[in-house]
Amino acid sequence: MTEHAYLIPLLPLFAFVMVVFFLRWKEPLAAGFSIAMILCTWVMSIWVLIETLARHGEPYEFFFYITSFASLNFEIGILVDPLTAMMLIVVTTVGSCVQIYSLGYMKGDPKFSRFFAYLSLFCFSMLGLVLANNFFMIFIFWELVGLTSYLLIGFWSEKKVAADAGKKAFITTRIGDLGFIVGLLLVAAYCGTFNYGEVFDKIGAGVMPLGVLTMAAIFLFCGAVGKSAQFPLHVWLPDAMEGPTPVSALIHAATMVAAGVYLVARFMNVFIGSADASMVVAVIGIITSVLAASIALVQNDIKRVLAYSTVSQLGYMIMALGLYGYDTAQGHHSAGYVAGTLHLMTHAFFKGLLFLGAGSVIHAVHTNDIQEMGGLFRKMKATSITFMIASLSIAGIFPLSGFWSKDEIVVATSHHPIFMVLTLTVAFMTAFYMWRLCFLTFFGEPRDAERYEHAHESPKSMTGPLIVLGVLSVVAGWVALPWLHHGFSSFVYHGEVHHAGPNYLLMLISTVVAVSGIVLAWLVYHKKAISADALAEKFRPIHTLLYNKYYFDELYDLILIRPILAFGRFWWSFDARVVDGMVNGTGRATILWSDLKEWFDVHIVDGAVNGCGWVVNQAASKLKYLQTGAVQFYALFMLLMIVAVALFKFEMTRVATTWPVLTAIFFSGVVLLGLLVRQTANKKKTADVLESDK
Amino acid sequence: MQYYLILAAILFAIGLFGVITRRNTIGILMSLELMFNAAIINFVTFNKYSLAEGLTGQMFGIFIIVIAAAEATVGLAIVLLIYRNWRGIDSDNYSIMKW
Amino acid sequence: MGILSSLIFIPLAGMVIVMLIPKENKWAIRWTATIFSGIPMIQSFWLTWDYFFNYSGSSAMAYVEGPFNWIPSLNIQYFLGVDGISVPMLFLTGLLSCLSIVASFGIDKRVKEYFAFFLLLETGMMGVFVSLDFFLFYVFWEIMLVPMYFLIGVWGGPRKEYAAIKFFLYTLFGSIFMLVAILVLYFTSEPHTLNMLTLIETSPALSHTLQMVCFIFLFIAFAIKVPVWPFHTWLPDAHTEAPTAVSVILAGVLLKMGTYAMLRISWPMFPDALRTLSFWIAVLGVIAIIYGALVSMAQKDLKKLVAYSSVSHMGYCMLALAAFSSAQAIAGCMFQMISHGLITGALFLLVGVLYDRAHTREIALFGGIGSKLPIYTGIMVFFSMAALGLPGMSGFVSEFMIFVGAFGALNKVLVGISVLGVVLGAAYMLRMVQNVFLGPFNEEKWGGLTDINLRELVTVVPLMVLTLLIGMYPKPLTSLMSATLENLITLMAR
Amino acid sequence: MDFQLPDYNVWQMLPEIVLFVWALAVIVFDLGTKRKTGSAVGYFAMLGLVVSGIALAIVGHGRGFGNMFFNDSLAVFFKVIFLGAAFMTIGSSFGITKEKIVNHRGEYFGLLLFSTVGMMFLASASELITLYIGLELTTIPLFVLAAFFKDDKKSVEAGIKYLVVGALSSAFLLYGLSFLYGLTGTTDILQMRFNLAAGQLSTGGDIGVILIVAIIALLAGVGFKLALPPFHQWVPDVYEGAPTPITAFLSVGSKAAGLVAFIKIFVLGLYAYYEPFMAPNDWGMLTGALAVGAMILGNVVAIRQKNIKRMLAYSSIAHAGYIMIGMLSMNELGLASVGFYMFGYLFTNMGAFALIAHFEDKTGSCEIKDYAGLSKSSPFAAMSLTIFLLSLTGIPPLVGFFGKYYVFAAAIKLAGSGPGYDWIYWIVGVALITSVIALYYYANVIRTMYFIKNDAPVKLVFSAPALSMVVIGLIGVFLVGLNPEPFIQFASGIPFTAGFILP
Repeated sequence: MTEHAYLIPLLPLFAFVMVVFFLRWKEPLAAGFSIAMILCTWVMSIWVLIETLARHGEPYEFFFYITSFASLNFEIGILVDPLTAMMLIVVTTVGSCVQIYSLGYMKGDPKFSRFFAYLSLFCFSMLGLVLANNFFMIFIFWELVGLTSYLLIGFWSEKKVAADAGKKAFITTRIGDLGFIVGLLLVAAYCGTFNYGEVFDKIGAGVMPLGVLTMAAIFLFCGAVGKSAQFPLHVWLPDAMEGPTPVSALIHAATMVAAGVYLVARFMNVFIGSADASMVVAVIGIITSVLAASIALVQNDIKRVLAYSTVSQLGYMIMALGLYGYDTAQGHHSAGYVAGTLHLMTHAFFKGLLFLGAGSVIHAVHTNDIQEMGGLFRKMKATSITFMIASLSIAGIFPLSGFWSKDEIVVATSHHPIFMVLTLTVAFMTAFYMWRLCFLTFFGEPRDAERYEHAHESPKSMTGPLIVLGVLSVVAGWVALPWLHHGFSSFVYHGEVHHAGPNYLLMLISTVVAVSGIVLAWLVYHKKAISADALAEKFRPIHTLLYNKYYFDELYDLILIRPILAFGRFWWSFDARVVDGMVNGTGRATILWSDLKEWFDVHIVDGAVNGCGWVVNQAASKLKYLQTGAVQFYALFMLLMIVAVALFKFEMTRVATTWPVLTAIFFSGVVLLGLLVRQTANKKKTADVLESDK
Repeated sequence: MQYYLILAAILFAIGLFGVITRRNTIGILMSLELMFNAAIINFVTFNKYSLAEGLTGQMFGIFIIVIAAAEATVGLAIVLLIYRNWRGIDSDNYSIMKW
Repeated sequence: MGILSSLIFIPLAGMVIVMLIPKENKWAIRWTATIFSGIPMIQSFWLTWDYFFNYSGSSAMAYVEGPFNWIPSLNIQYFLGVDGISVPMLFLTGLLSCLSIVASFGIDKRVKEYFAFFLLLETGMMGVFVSLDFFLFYVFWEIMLVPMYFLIGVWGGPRKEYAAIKFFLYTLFGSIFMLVAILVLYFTSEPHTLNMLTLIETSPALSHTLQMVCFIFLFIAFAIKVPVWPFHTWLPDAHTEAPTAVSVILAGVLLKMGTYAMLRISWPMFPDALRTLSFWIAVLGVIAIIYGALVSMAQKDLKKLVAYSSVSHMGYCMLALAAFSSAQAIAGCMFQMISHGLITGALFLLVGVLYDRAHTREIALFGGIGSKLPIYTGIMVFFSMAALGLPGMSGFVSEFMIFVGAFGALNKVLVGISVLGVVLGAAYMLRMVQNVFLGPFNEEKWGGLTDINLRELVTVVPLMVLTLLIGMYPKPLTSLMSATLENLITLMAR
Repeated sequence: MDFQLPDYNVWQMLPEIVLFVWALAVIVFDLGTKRKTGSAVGYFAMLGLVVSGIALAIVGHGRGFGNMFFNDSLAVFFKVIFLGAAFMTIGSSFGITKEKIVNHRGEYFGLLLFSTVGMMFLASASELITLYIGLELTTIPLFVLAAFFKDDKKSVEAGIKYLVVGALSSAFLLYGLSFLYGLTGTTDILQMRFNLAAGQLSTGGDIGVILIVAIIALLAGVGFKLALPPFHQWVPDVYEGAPTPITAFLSVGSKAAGLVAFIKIFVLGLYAYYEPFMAPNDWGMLTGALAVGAMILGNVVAIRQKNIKRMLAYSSIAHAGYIMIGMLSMNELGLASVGFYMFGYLFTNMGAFALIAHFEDKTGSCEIKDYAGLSKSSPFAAMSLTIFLLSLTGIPPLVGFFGKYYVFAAAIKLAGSGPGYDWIYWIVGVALITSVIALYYYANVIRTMYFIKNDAPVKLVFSAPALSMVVIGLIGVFLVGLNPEPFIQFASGIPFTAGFILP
């Protein structure tokens, strides 16, 4: 089957094409076909996983070139290794669940078929990204997932916010992609190839100087920062929640945003070459994690809380991978790689579940605001239970999947105390805000009776996927049980297999932290032992800061978007006025010159004619003003010019050095004549008046 | 020889001055004749005093006289037209067309 | 008559025939024009096919006609031939001309003159791409200006006269520089010749100063056509005011003539000067990329936005041309030329479709028409994505090749800056898409809009297909050009 | 005094004699038919030109009256131009003779033929007297023709202005010629050149100031004919005032005559550049400066003209500048390019004027703004005028472009031939840039015809002669443009004309 892994992305593409061109008008058929295709890929993914396991993780690669240069050809191909196999499972599983879920969620939407088409397109892109065997191809699919994300966020494009969010997501991630491209170009320029294997070999052989390697790694990481919504490009993800909830679950929780993590994991060879770059990665990761978690504490929109939670968890993974890179570069063993990838998987399941659950809730109460919910447990059993399982899992409660992966992350920070402290803090906050969410949504008295009245459990097509994911949220982590020495860490690993023994102390600490978070939430929001309002009042500035998400959007608007737009407008006016102005100016100058001739004729010619009269008048003493016709001016002009030419000529032939002087004298003479003439013209007018008086 | 040449030059200059300053069109035509005459004097002088052989210069002079006469005739005819059109032959009449 | 001559003269014959048809018979005129641009289109397809299978292996000129003496006393010859860089251009010209003529069926004013001028224009364009004699090249280069002037001036928008004369003057200004260079080259070659192939062989032997002078002169001539910043100001005016089909040709083919001419003539002819100046050319390219994108962002008029995006896109071509030592960059330039032709051509067609219905192009006046015109919107979004360099479409392949090539060959910081264009491109394109197609819909204002019709669809679908084909599998095109490009690179490396 | 009878070879003068007699016959014919001839006299005159052309073909090359009369390639080429110009002038005059000159057709056509005869003599002259007489015979009928509308103030004014300035310039010319004669002691142009080269001068070998004075005076005289600034002032006024066909004739025939005079005196007589004796008196750079002045002034001032004749007047000043560039380049291309340029200019300008004359006949207007909407009412006329104007601009493949190309080629060849000629590049640069400016005003007319709406545009109905003149012009523009080779061959005989030996 592995040889036919290229079919995995192509089937959803096929679904997309079929739906767009043929099945669009038959909604059930469109959805059915799309789901059938994704289920096929799911089956195939499992098959591929089994085969990969059977090969003991031996990578399988197949590619061909799509250009014909002498060197540095672009290639298209697939690479199946354990990381890919794992990602395939994640993507197809969540993808299948979400598509089935959407059957119910999107029912009645006028763009129902199109939604499935887009979902299929997304699956194609994401699977292509995962299967890519080279930098060029991963970039292609990287951009394509960006596109589908854009399309899906702005799916309800009639809503301006949705359209805006889509644009914001696309552009923000593209800013990250800038770095990705540059990194890619650096790699290609030094290695002369795009193929992963060849590039990693060459880097291993040291073709890139350390500085360049660091740069390349950081640039490549920029791509991950954009796509995985890491600080400082995290701003788009919460806005992206304007898209339909299944989209949020699939793209903005489970798969696409995880692509950044996948990218770092995939390019780990680049990062281990440079400790500095890895450290940057780790620092960005932890900053993001703390930042997002703290914002999530106070948000009221159920999806936004989950979004910030996603950002925070992604930060975790990134940090783990960064630390792995750092430690490895320093020659230490580290659990970071395994931790990051494992958390990537488990997070996909439970966060997907959380989003779908949230979608179910929203579907029921038609609001996103948790302050208007409450007591829904009674009406929505299945949703509530699965949601709480997921919440437990994300909080890291034994023995749910989240516990194992989070534990691995904490282990990975063991050489870095600061990181460990912050990690645990985040774990605490995570437990707190997740359970704040649970308590506010499902327990207590309904705060909005009307909404509560209309609430109802979602249809089977929605709860089914919830249950599947619920199960996975519980068991997915078990592949990494520390007592299973040939579990996850001996399948997905980087470099050499390294098994860390179970660290019971850390497990204990993290469990305590998680439980205390839950307890605090219980105290505040269920038991009401501590008033949330009073707390908010007490830490008003911090609360405001957090509530407004550290004012990142405002800041970017102020320092980036406005200046760029203004800059654009400035250059536009520059273009219209200066650049074009110069062109038109030249034209206008020519015309002006033409007008000057007219002026010359009016003032000088007429004047000169009169001026002649004046000259003669002086010479022949007190004759009447003589007025000659224009034709005589022509003669005069000729004469003057002949004189000028003669001067020019004489001087050219004789005293080559003084002719400019003489020319100057001549021309000043002409000017003087002109001046005289103007005077005379006035005199002439008075004379005419006198004459007519007589 | 110089004297002849200088005479011619003076004639030429007078003619030129006349062309430029005369108000009367007939005067202009007469001044033009003066300039032609200056040229004729030059030719004849050169024929006599320079390397020239034969009578080419003299012949040239005669031709010029004929042509100048023709020119003057045409000129006077046009002056008549001017008179008909403007009831006057001042040169400042006819400047309808300019710039 | 060989195939290349027939490419030139069939449209010309079409023009004559169109002029003989009585002007009341509009349909006959339209279909005659279609047929006479359709034949060259099919010929150009066949030519591409045949070249690919039979000639693409070598860099030698194929289908050579001549050299026949045209004006022997000045050594001017009628000499035609094509190689890997002209064949794709012919393909593009044939295709876009025919599509534009089909797209012009809506023209109802002075139909006869319109199509006559259009066919003359096609003659000129074909001629430019097949000429191997410098003088002949110049003749075709100039011939094109006249119909273009009329097409903009008679059938254009509100400021058509200004745009038309500006275009005419500007390009004529450029071509006089070419004329000087032609003459200088003619008299410095021994024996005197205007044969480009010979000149390419001999001219690197010229003195450095002379090379620089000729190079700069030719560069000005070609740069105005491209247009390279800061010679670009004719472009937004001309593109905006021209009727739809003419904008298509302007963007799709005319701009390419500049870059084509650089690649065909001045680049291989003066490698010495090229080396000296390549950095500055790259700087101009980068400025154009960023500047064009920024200015696009400030546009309120849909067509002007597309026009300025052309400035930005052609900037990539210049960047690629500056990186003359890299096969990827030069191929990227060719790809960019083709894909810009397809994409921007299509965008202009689509803007025209909208304008025909709404009679305005003001971005701010639209909004949410996506739900009213779903097919149109789909296609427009498709091409917007293509224009902002979305993978899987030709624009991406070309930009990526350019980046890869230029990054290896040029100053890395400079190329790094140029990558910014990718984001800016996304920004203005998405802004446009959002403001026009997404958001709330104004039913009472735009309720009467109808979706794209079949004829209009026929004009854009081929472009879509090609955009995708090239984007997904560029290999046929690279192999078609590779031998020629390698030869070019060796020539430029002299 | 040895008076040697030269070997007459009257046969060589056959074309001129035929034409002269024919001119008389035209006048008599008109008188004899009591001036009720209609267009017949015009056709008769055209026939005369054709006959003269045939005679020219029969006669071929040769010489007569000793060395006074040459039928060399130069002469033959320009005679063809003169005949062609006269032919097209007459062809486009029918409208005018029908409308305005009802009673003096005979004189009108006769004078035109006389003027043509003068030009032809000029072309063949190889001696100062013949040259001068030819020049005057050319000009004097033109004075009359310019003032031919006796009751039209503009026309009369044009006549007197032309006359005064023309006579003045010929006075200068004469004055200059007299010095030349005095210096070299001969009127034979070739002898003169030989004397100059050999230093057989009245002043005893020293060229001195005299030559400079002579050159300047001569330049004034010939520059007038060529409308080269600063001797151009008469041009716009006369062009505007004169009957349109006469304007056309002035712009082509008279200019060509000026060119011939220039070639005879300066190129053949005062051979610059290659002869060491001319070194300090080289007129090249001076003429170059004048050419630059012509191109700049002509093209720039033309922009703002509202009258199309006046605009073309300034454009013809500019074209004089372009032609002078060819004249400056004294290589085998130079004179040939001048001839070729003039040949192309003949078709282009005569065609354009034929249309303008026709338009004027119908509307009585020469204002550019009245051409609005012409493309709708008379597409053929508009298209033809467009083609002529584009040819004047120099757009390939029309003949105007090849003319310019040829001229520039000659100049660049000279410029590249030695370090002393770098300034030629600048002149070519000016020429090129001004030719872009030129586009602007030509395009203005095109714009008016095509882009500007006019509710009641004039519908031009062509008469057969007017139409055929336009068609001849068009054919010339395209034929010579697309297949210039035979004409270039024809023109490239000019440099090999008698006495002009290439280095």
